[in-house]
Amino acid sequence: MTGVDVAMLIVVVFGGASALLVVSARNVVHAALYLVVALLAVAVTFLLAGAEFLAWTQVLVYVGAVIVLILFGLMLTRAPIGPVAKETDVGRFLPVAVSVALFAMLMTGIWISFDGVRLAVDAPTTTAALGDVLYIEWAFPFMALGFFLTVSLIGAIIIARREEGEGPAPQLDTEVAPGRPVPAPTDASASPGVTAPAQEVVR
Amino acid sequence: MVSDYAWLIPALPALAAAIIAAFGKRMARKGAEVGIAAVALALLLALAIAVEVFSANVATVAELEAAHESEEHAAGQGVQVAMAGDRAAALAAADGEAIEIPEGLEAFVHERGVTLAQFQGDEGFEAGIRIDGLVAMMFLLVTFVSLMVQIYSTGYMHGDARYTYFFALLSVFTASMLLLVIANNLMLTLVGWELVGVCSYLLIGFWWEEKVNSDAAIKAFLTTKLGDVGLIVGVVTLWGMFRTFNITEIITMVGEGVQAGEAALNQGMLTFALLALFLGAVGKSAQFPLHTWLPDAMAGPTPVSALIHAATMVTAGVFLIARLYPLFQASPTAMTVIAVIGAITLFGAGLLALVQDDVKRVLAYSTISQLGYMVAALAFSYTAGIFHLFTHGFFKALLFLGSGSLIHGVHSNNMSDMGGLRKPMPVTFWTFLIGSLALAAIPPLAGFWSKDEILAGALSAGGATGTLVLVLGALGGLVTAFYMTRAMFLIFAGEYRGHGHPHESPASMRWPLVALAVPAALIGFVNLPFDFAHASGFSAWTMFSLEYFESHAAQFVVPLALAASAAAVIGIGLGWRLYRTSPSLDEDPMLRMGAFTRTLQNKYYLDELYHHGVVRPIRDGIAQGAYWLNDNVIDRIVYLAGAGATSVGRFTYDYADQRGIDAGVNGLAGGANAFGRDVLRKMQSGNIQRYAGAMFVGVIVLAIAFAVA
Amino acid sequence: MLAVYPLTFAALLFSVGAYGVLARRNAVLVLMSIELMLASVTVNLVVFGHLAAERGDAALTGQVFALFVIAIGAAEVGVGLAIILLLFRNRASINIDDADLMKY
Amino acid sequence: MWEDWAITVTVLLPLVGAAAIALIPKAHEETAKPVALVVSAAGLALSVAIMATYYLGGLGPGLAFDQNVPWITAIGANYHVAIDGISMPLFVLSYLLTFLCSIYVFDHIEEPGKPKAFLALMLLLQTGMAGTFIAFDLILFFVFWELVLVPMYFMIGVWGGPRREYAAVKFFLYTLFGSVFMLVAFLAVYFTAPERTFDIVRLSEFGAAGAFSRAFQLIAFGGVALGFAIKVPMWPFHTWLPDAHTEAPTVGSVLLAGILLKMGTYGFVRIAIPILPDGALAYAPIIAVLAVIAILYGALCCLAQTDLKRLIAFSSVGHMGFVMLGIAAMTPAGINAAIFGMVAHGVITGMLFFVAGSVKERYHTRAIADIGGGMLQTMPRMGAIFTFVAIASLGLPGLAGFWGEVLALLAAFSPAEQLSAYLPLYRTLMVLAAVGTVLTAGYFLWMLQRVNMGAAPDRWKDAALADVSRVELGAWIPLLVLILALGVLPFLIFGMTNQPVTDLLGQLRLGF
Amino acid sequence: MTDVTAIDWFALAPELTLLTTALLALFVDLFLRGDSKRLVNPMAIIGCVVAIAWVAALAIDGAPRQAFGNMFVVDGYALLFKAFFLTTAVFVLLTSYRYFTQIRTYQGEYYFLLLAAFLGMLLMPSARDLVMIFIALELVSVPGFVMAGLRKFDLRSNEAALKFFVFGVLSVTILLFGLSIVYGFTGTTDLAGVADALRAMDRSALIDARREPLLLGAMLFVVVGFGFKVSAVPFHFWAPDTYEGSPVPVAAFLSVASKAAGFAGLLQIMFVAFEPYADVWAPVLGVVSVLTMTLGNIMALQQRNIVRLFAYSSIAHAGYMLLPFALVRPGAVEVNEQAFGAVLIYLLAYAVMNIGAFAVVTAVTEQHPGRQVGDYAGLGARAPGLAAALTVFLISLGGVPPAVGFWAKFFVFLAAADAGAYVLAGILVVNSVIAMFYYLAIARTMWMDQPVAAVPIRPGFALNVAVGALAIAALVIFVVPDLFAASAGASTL
Repeated sequence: MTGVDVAMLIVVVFGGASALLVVSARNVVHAALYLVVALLAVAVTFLLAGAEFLAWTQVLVYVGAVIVLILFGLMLTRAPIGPVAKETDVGRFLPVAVSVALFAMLMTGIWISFDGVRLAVDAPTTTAALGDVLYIEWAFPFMALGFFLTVSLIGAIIIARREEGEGPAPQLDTEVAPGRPVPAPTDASASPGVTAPAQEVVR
Repeated sequence: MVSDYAWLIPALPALAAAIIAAFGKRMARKGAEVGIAAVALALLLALAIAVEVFSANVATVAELEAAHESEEHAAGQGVQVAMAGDRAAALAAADGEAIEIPEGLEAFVHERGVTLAQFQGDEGFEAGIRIDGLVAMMFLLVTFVSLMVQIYSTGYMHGDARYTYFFALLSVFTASMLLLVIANNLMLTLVGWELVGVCSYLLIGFWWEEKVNSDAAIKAFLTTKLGDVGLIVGVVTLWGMFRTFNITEIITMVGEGVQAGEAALNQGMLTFALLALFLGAVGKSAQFPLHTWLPDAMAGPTPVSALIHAATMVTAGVFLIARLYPLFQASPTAMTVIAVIGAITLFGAGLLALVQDDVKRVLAYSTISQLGYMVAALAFSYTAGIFHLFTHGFFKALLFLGSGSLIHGVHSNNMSDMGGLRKPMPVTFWTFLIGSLALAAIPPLAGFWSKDEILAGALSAGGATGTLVLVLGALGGLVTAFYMTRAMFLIFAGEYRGHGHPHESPASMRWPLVALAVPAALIGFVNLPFDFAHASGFSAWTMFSLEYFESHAAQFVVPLALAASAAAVIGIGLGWRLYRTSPSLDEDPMLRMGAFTRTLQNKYYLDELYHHGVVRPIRDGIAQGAYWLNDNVIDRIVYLAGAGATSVGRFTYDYADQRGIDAGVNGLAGGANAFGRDVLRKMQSGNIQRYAGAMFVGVIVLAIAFAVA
Repeated sequence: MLAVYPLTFAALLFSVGAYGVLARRNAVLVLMSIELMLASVTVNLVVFGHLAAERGDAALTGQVFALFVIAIGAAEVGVGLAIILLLFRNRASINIDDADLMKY
Repeated sequence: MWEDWAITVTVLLPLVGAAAIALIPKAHEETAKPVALVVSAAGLALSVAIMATYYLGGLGPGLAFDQNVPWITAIGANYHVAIDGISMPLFVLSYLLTFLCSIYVFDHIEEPGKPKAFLALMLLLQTGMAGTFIAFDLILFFVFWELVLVPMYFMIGVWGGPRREYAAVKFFLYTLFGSVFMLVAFLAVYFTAPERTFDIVRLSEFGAAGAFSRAFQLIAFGGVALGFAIKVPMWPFHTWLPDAHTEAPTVGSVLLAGILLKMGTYGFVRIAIPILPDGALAYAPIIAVLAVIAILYGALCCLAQTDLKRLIAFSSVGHMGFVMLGIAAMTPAGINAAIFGMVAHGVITGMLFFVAGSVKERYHTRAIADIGGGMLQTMPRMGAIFTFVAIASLGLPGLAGFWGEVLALLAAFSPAEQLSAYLPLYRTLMVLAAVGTVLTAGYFLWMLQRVNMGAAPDRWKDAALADVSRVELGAWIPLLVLILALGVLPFLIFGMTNQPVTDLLGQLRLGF
Repeated sequence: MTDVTAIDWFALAPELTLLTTALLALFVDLFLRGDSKRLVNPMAIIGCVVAIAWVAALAIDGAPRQAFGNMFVVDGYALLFKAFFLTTAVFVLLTSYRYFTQIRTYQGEYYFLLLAAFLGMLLMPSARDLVMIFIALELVSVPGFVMAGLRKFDLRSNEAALKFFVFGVLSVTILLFGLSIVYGFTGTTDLAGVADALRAMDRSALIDARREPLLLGAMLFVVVGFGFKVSAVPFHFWAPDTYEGSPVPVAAFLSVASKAAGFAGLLQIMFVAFEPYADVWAPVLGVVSVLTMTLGNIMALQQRNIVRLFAYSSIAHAGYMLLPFALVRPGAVEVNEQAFGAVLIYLLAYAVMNIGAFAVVTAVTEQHPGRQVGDYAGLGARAPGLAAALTVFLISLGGVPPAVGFWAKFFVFLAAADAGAYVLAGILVVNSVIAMFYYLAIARTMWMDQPVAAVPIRPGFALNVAVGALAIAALVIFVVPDLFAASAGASTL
């Protein structure tokens, strides 16, 4: 067992534990913070596997951006930041059973197939090498990815943006009792000749 | 040759029917004139053909005689002439030992045909005619009686709402009957046979406003149709055996088969076919036990009864047996059955006539009885059977027309409403008397000759069946004479018991009576030997083969004739004694004989048996059951198919409440529906996490499946 | 380093993430759980990329793949949060099991 | 050349007509009637011209008007159409009946009217019916076969009686169910044949040459037969029929009885027997038994009916039993009997449904008890026609119904030599079938008694019911004449069918 | 590795056209106000038509082309799907025109998202690499999440988007996990390379592939990912809810285009990459197929909401389309080609009839937002053209002549029978018959019931064109099935 192995085991333990905490924390903000730890553990794994660039990307993108986004999301939705009384109405049995079964299955497979296989991490991959591959061999997917990110951005904006002028008026959240659906309006196309103000009336 | 134009005989009335149907209502006499003219023309043709056949056959017989005589001279050997009806001799003749027929000498047969359609390679249906003595005889009878009946009907049916229709139907019937007669193949015979049946149905139900009439019509049709099953089966079986419908060919092949012996001829199959055919005859000719339709058929107009249910159609069965006589000869079993059935019928029906009040029913039972005579006669002697058919046709038509005249005069069918009619209806009385005496077989009227022929045949046949027919036939003669005497007295003697004033019928009805009375009285003489040697006229005229003619020479047995006449006279005397005073209904001795009367009045309970034992169970029992089965079992099986246990409950629900559709015609869908509603809907809960859970469970299950696979 | 270790880590993240998806009511937490699962994918890819390189296959495919996954995962989070936000505006709840207007 | 396009044009003409009718604006909906009349008249004229060319031009007795072009190349299915003596009578009959129906609808369309839609459906139906009889490719056959489902479904479902929706769905799904089995069997044949083809002529050659193993034929014939049997319908697959017939509008009933049922029996003759002769021989006794059950059973069910149209519907079960009995004999006589029976039943039962429809229209009821008898008084001509047709239907010689029945009996007495092991069975069945004719006569006569005869109830006496109208006469006279003509001149049909049928069975080396 | 720097612009022309159109839509929308925003729709249609023209040009050119190595391949298969997707796009756009004109929100953005999703679809059949397939899949899915939620004021639409999103992301994650493991075993993401590697593993002494549960599990995960996309049971739960909540044209898009994209990818992966393992996964897909069709039909029987009904019906159809996957055998080229062709034909036919049905639903929804089956009562009297067309579509969906759906089922059935999978064929048949119940029920209510309202329905030009063209197509292609059948044969892998 080399030092890398030991490091990896520590990562597994810490990462795994924080992952468990993510899904079991009563407080959502705590959960988000545990997620940071878990994702950092992933980044460390990348480092150990010699994927340096990827490790930093992971840190920047996830720990830097995604977590912040999530925290913003939590705040914007004014989620009960304190502990949650009831976790789920599915009950615990099914999630636990599924999770355990999945883990067992995967581990069995992994042990059968990769027992004893070693990763020889001689030197970390250089960013330059990665760049070469990325921009030559994978140029087309990369461009497609770029377009995809654009689409996602626009999509997210469309969905998240409050209405102004077009369509129904903005929602007044406070008027709606939590957990109760707002009475669904009739389909907008229901009244062909009727213009937008009329729909406000419906609201 | 006139016979070339024989096809015109059925064609003329058929044409007439078409013309009447199309233009009848606009004609001066509403179509009656067309029908009468056509049948009159047909009668003329029939006469010509009769003459042609008669002269040809007589010449042939003369030639045969000459040949025998020269043979006799050459060999110095006597010709063995068999006793009439001696079957042993007939068989010997078939063996060709006793009689030698010179080459080329045959009974008159004229046959022509065209292929109607082929249905299996070259095999097909044929439309053809066969003219021989039997056909010529039937032609004469049918056309003559039909002519008389049509003329009579112009008076009898005068003023009826459906006068034209009546004449059209009569013409159709005449055409069909003539088609049945003229056919050279069994399929065409079958066609004519069914057609006359339907005409009979339509004519019995002519006054369909009354349910009784349509009931009678249906009964008649269905009963005869039951017999027709036999006919069809018989025809089909014969076709299966010989691959032809042609009567001549079948007869030839059977003849060859008999010659070749047992192996060549499937005797069992032949007997089956013949019995089946005989079943047809039993239905059509109203033999026991299918005779019950005929008395009911009297619901039709009386001219119809005269034509169809006395003279012509009901004799079709007899005709059929005669037509295929060589076949029947080849099957002793069939002959025995025929004899027994005929004997039962002739006596049983005669008894039934004793207790009737309706004059037409008396005649109807008498007809059945006489048909029994004919059938029984055919078991022993071809000539006797058809001779009685011939004479009976005339005098029974006469009697029926006479009864029609009575009904027309007193507006009632019942003899209890008559009495004392001799004075007001003299023509009717005299002609009716002639008819009655002829029926009672009083010499020298027509009935005497033919009935004597029958008894002589039975006597010479001997054996159990011969004896049975002889005894019952003789007793039947007594009964016949008795019930006719009873009828005569009840109708014509004593005081008038009915309403209104009885009156004689118009001329159009009287003259046919007279015209029929003549042959009723005299026609019997046609069978007198024409050359005073061996041959007698009728049997030579109508012979189907020289061999048969030779071996069945007419025989006049004097003691038998005397005995038969004595029986008739006893019957008349008995009748005279009991009915001289023309008693009213409640004094009628025949109706005061307890169980005997009751049995007869209930017609041996056969109608009850058929109605409650056959018709109602089928129509109201089995049919309803079958339909119930259809709706509730077979149709429901579809529901059940595939539904399995889960849908059983649903099925009962649907069963109670016939809506069915939403549950699905197909139980498959019904069951699936229930399953979907109860189980699967729960899964589609709307909860994402349940969905995801189900998905993961699915993955795991599939993974396990993978691992196992 | 034994390949089994990082792979175990990946399996663990994946299973735990699956639990989170199934068990947590809060939609944001569900999203976070999915991110855990995505992270497990990247771990796998990097490890297998190394194994592939050792076998002589194209060296960096695994890492490139992982990079794509990270990028796309991030974008999905954005879209997902937008949807959650929208739902919250209309219902004032981000409990995922409240979203059951449509069923059967 | 005429021979090249005649059939295609004739079959597609009604389709074009249907499209044309569909395009008529709603305001001029009534013009759909003359248009349909012209189209169907043209179709009839073309079909008669085909028949005339075939027989007068010496094209027979084999296949003529043969046209074979590739259609679905992926599976080698061709657009193969042709006609021969077996198809001819049914082909022409389908055009005749459609033509008469288009006359009849001039003043008889059931609620809710809509002549445009009705006539378009009718013409669509015509294409399907006619196409079935001239298709010589299994897939093409199947397509035409299924084509009739949809228009008939709507005819029943929209214009039908009170339980129309139930009847329509039942009809649709039941027959669909059957045809699925048929298709399966077709494909099985396709895969098993020495050469992958759907061509009926080629497959028949294979069948005659014994290219299909007996075990295979047993299975395949079962599938094919199930599909056909449901359409026929053979007992016990008949339960869709009474409902469909009863609820369908008059024209629907006429076409259903007149043509649609024949598609099943035609399928037996054209496809099942030639391609799978051993299977047919193995199943023949079973078919014969079922056929005779149908005869007796149909008659018994008729006896129990209180509904006029339902009674006629059940009578179809019995009559088609005779047809199937003929087919089960596997001899030329039997097949000829079957084809004659099909035509005769088409003409007679079609006519019966016409009359029943007109009666229902006047009395506003189908219940025999409500009619109450006396139709001969209230409507003498209608009563007379009804009597005539009913008597024709019970198989009176001299009318169309007779030859098919009697020849079927004849055939059943002497089935093919290969069936001689079952000779006693067949002969027993023959006798039972003959007994069936008595029951048939029974229910028809009782029906006539209850509808036609007796005194009319007062409510109908006073109702001043209109007797047969001119339109009705126009639609009916051809059928009445045909009933008589076929009865007197059986050559009209046998002349067409005998040669091809004898050749067909001769090819299979069946002894008879 | 081929020279990836040389770019064949001709090969990329359809995609570039669509990309330009999408961006243009977004851009133009900024400058349009009010009613004139609807003009984006015809513009998008023109873009699609131009793209179709490019595809046609490529097809006429005929030469197989590549750009960026295996990332983008243009061959018969790709072109067929591109033409198919673009045509679908045209019809979805036609269907959307009136609906979104009246919704009045985010028209430009909607068209952008729609075209973006279609761009992803165009990439899908050209991709011969797992990564590229994955990206294309995401490009199809993510705009879908947004479009499903476009009726932002409608809670149902919000929920639809959420469910779709959660399910979509989750299943993509599972897919990715699977792909990562596949990559781990094969060392490549190239489809053909994967197949080669898998074949080579059989002979490999190091790892006995037949005993690799992890690899099998990975394949299963891949199936899950695509199973979500094509809404196969048990990954289908999102579909009815999402369809119900989405705008109707989006439901049409999801049920046809997005599903077809899933199949385009699944076909590549299963028939090409995983072919050597077909003997293992084919039975599993067979089970999935049977479950999918049966469950879809049974659930559809229950529905009173027409969109949900069609949702379940489309699940059932996915089951039919999955059936040929169960027929694949390693190395049995002929059988596989037939199965492949059967899927293609089914997809084409399915698109025609299902978009048509949704187009009619869109038209009716305008007056009956409740979207109940009962709303269709008497449609034959109110809108005979629509009703007739819907009848054609229903008959087609039911697989009965005279409509194209018959051939779709026929070829699947033929493939199954040819491969000897009689049980599957039988289940297919039974399911077809069950399906007729609910299709007929709609037809029945349209023609045989009394109208719920007297107002005629006038769906407008664009919808009329779409409905009419699709109905005629459904009938014409029934008569000339070679239009579909032959193309399927030509583009076999």
